[in-house]
Amino acid sequence: MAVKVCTGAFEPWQEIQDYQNAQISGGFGATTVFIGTMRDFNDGDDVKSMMLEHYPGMTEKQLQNIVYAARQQWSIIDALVVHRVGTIMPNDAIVLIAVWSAHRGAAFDANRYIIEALKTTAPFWKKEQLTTKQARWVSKNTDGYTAG
Amino acid sequence: MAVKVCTGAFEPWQEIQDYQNAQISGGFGATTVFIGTMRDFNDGDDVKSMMLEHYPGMTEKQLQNIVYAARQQWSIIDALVVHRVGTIMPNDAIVLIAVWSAHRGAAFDANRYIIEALKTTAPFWKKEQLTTKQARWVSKNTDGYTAG
Amino acid sequence: MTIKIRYFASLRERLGRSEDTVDFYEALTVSDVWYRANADQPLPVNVLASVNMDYVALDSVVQDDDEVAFFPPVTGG
Amino acid sequence: MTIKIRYFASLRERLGRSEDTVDFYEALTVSDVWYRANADQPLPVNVLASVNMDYVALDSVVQDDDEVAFFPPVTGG
Repeated sequence: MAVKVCTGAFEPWQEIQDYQNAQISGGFGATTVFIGTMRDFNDGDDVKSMMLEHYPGMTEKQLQNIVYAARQQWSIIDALVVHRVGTIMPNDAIVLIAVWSAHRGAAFDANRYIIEALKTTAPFWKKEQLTTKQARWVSKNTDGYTAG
Repeated sequence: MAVKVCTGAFEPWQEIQDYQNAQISGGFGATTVFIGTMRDFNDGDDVKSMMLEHYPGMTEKQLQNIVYAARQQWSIIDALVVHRVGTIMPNDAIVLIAVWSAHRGAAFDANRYIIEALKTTAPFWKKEQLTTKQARWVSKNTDGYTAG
Repeated sequence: MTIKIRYFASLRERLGRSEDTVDFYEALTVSDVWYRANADQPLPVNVLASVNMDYVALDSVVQDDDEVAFFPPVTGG
Repeated sequence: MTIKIRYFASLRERLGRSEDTVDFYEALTVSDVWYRANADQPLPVNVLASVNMDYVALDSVVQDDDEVAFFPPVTGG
């Protein structure tokens, strides 16, 4: 299990491949991945870049708590969580969650649990820089179960 | 949208990366991936290899129908389905499903729909070669929603 | 009129062949097609059938030149 | 006894500072800590609070050397 906070851009597929090669010796029948990517629009406005602030120390602690809680609820073999902070450009990966399990039910459910818990409890805050030069804090995350 | 049937081993993370680079110009905020991997045991027995038979032509047709049905139900930007046939060794990827969407709810739900529909309607059949020299057809797939 | 029949997986192995051809002059259902080719074998329990690569019910009627397939429950993914 | 306070994101920007230190000699709740540092500012609606990097209720009691943080709803992922 690993949680990582990155200050620079990361290549999500490469991160998963490297982690899997280094950490996981087999036994998994199912792997699920979620990647959140920055878009260049939000709430009807064009977004030029984003600043992601976090609470160093608490971030890692909360992410570890989330992964631990997922392990308590589902039978999973391993999990990787990577989250970007700092200045982020459109089309950059913001967050990566990968879950390895014997069976697909657990791999899907644990992955989705982790992203929902991250979005509600991990101390990250997004500030958008609009193309109009305005900057604004994102005020709340959408509900991932009902949002389209 | 693409569905592919592979007769040789494929590298799932590389497949996704290549497809994303070639086909998707942006606009997606969420990507989900499911990968099914061959394990070296099943139903309490050690499995040495597996032969995956399929119905050429019908396979592609059914996979396209499944992806089309997913697009009708969820707002997705693109989807890639890759499935292996022929002789498969433990730790080889069998199936890859990737879904790109604006929002994570659709990306998760469509991905899971596609794998469940594939497992119940795409004409593939697995025959396991056990380490005891015995060979046996897998008689049915497990339910992915309730199985652990 | 001619129907091509295909068999897959454990069913193909059990029958010992992967294809049959049936000639006919009257209306046949998918189930009738099975018995033309396998008079001595009951239709397997849980068998799935397709016509021209689409799933069909066993009582659907076939046409000249159709490709009918019979196979066990699928186990891909 | 000494408490370190940290502020994040829009709350940090609005207050114009990222940290405070509060000295005290009696039992204080997290909410009391806020008012020691921000006597003129009501606790923001929806504010979240942590003590030593764990989420806490606003009425939980702090200890010497604790790190208390206040921040708006999180928006990562």
